[in-house]
Amino acid sequence: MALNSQWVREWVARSAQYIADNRTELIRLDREIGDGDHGENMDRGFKAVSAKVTELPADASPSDILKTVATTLISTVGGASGPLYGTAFLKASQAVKDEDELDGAGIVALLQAARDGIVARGKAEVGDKTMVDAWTPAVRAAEDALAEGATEQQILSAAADAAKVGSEKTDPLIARKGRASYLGERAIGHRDPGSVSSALLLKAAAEVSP
Amino acid sequence: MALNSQWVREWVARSAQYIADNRTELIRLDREIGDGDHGENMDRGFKAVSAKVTELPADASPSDILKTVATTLISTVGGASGPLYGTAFLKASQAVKDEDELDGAGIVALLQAARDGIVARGKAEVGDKTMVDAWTPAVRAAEDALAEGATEQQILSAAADAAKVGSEKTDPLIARKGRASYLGERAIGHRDPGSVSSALLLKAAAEVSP
Amino acid sequence: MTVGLVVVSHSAKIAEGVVDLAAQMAADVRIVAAGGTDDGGIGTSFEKVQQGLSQAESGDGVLVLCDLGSAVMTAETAVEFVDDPAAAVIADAPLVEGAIAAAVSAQGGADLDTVRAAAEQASAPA
Amino acid sequence: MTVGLVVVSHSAKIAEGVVDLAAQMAADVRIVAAGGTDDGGIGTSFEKVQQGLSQAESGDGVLVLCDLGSAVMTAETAVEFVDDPAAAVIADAPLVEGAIAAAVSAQGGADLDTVRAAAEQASAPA
Ligand SMILES: Nc1ncnc2c1ncn2[C@@H]1O[C@H](COP(=O)(O)OP(=O)(O)O)[C@@H](O)[C@H]1O
Ligand SMILES: Nc1ncnc2c1ncn2[C@@H]1O[C@H](COP(=O)(O)OP(=O)(O)O)[C@@H](O)[C@H]1O
Ligand SMILES: [Mg+2]
Ligand SMILES: [Mg+2]
Ligand SMILES: [Mg+2]
Ligand SMILES: [Mg+2]
Repeated sequence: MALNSQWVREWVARSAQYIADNRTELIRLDREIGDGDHGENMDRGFKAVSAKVTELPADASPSDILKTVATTLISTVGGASGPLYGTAFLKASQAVKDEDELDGAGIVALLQAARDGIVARGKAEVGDKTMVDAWTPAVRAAEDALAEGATEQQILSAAADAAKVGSEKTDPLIARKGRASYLGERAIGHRDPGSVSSALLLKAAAEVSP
Repeated sequence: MALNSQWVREWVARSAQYIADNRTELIRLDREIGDGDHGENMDRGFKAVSAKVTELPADASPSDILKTVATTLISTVGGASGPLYGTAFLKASQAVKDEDELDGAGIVALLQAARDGIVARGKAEVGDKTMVDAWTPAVRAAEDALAEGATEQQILSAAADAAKVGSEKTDPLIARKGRASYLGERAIGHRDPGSVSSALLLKAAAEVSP
Repeated sequence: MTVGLVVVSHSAKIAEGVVDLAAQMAADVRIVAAGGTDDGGIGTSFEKVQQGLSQAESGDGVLVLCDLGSAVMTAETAVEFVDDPAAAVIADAPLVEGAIAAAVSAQGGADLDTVRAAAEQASAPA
Repeated sequence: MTVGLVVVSHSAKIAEGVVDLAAQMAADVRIVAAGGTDDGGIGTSFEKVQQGLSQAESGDGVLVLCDLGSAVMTAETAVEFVDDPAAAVIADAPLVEGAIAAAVSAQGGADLDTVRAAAEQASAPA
């Protein structure tokens, strides 16, 4: 079933909830290999996003809502994840411009644009122990699912599952981008916090998909 | 006539006076190619030096007095000239250790040690548009005067005159050390403030020499 | 006028201190601090950077100096939102040393490319 | 314990901000600010650096980071007055970037040479 602006609104709300629920865990992870603020940054950002999206007119398009998510995250997160997720949602918003309903191809285009936005902003590659390690497998899984004729819900579930696996695979890596890159080998054995928050966002997207 | 601790005390007092008299001029010069504080730095330093030297016991040796000058300048100047002049007077103090009276050779040793201290601290060479451009010709002139059998007073006068000429010769130079080195060709046409204060100190030394 | 500077740091204190220091040798250059989060914490603020970009601009372009990778990303995002993105460039330079070198260069009337090069040639303290 | 750090800047604000920033990623490292003149102006203070050297020392040595050439000279002078000058070394590194890299390295238990190398390899923001 094609996804409309109602889905985007619910995605936002569920994301905000998951981020709030995992605030402490994201802080703990970022304390191990960063500065310990990822949970705080994301929770502040998504609380602001929830408030802003609620204020949008009832007929706001998916693109409009995604753009509000983008600009709010850019303005409120205060860490690397702000411009990264902000750019992701901005590119996603541009990718679905003028569409009221997103079919499978639209969903894949949205996810690709988000991932490309993160890569354009942060210049990280797969294996650099960043959120890209969640997004790139997620996009690949979504592309594969689309090619196999999956439903929108199945595409998003495939993406969410792949993001979670991708995030877990950051454990043994040395970081080559972001603050964790200062730690060298000491980053080994710790999961990248941004990949965990990314997996949560994609899980929310799948779960609220009708 | 050999110089004793009375000469060192008078040198300090006259230096403090010349620095105070030229405070505005040193500020003006440093404003052209630096941060504008050289007059303030030197005046604060030499006012503190004067006070400290007055407090020394009457039997303080030349070396003792020079050491007080050194540590006071190091502690109070607050700019590059603090560690530079501080090191100069510290090395000078060590060079005349255990001497109550300085003959021509002692004066030359004092000046050499001071110059070597500045060079060791700041790693500038002649032509880099720094106080070394005053000190190195001064030391050479003092060495020549000593070799020609000059009196202590004549040695110090030769040094003072050479320092003044050396300072004037910094006008056309590009700076390769200190803040003025940021200015590139824009430093041309301006006199190095540290070379001017150095020439004042050496002028004071000569004038108070009996 | 001259090229302007924006100093983007995770710390408001660092950004303000760099402005104080750089201004000493560049009285006529617009140097704007954009440090810390909106509520004064450690982090970067898109709004502060955006305001910095407009305050530092006097017609000859703006050079942006940053402290950490996330400051660079915030600055890049802000530059993309500017009317004329070519008028604002981000230096690949250390924050304090780059800002001082850039400020002195701008004070001398250099253009944006030259000011940027001055910042990028600065490495350790001179 | 760990190698300690002294942050020598012409600005008290810069030194304090660098300490705040570096401490975020190095909770167990002694990082001491030595910024500004004794009366709070722009410049360096021999006393502040000297105190910083003794406060940052916990037995494994101290790395000193500086902003400008005159800060380096003040720091060198202070190091020469220390009981064991070999226990304090001055990094040839940019102030903010070097301090963060050094702090993280010290936090990991690296020795003075390694911490110094971490600082000196830092250049522009990472
Ligand atoms: N250059 C980059 N490219 C992609 N992701 C990055 C990059 N730098 C940092 N990240 C992501 O950002 C996360 C940290 O976010 P956050 O803690 O909010 O920012 P900060 O590091 O500024 O405190 C990291 O876990 C990583 O996933
Ligand atoms: N590396 C150096 N070697 C020798 N002299 C130097 C060096 N750096 C600076 N100076 C001298 O110091 C003078 C500036 O002193 P001052 O204004 O008190 O310090 P600052 O530059 O820290 O404000 C310069 O004019 C120059 O003569
Ligand atoms: Mg963080
Ligand atoms: Mg942070
Ligand atoms: Mg000065
Ligand atoms: Mg100064």
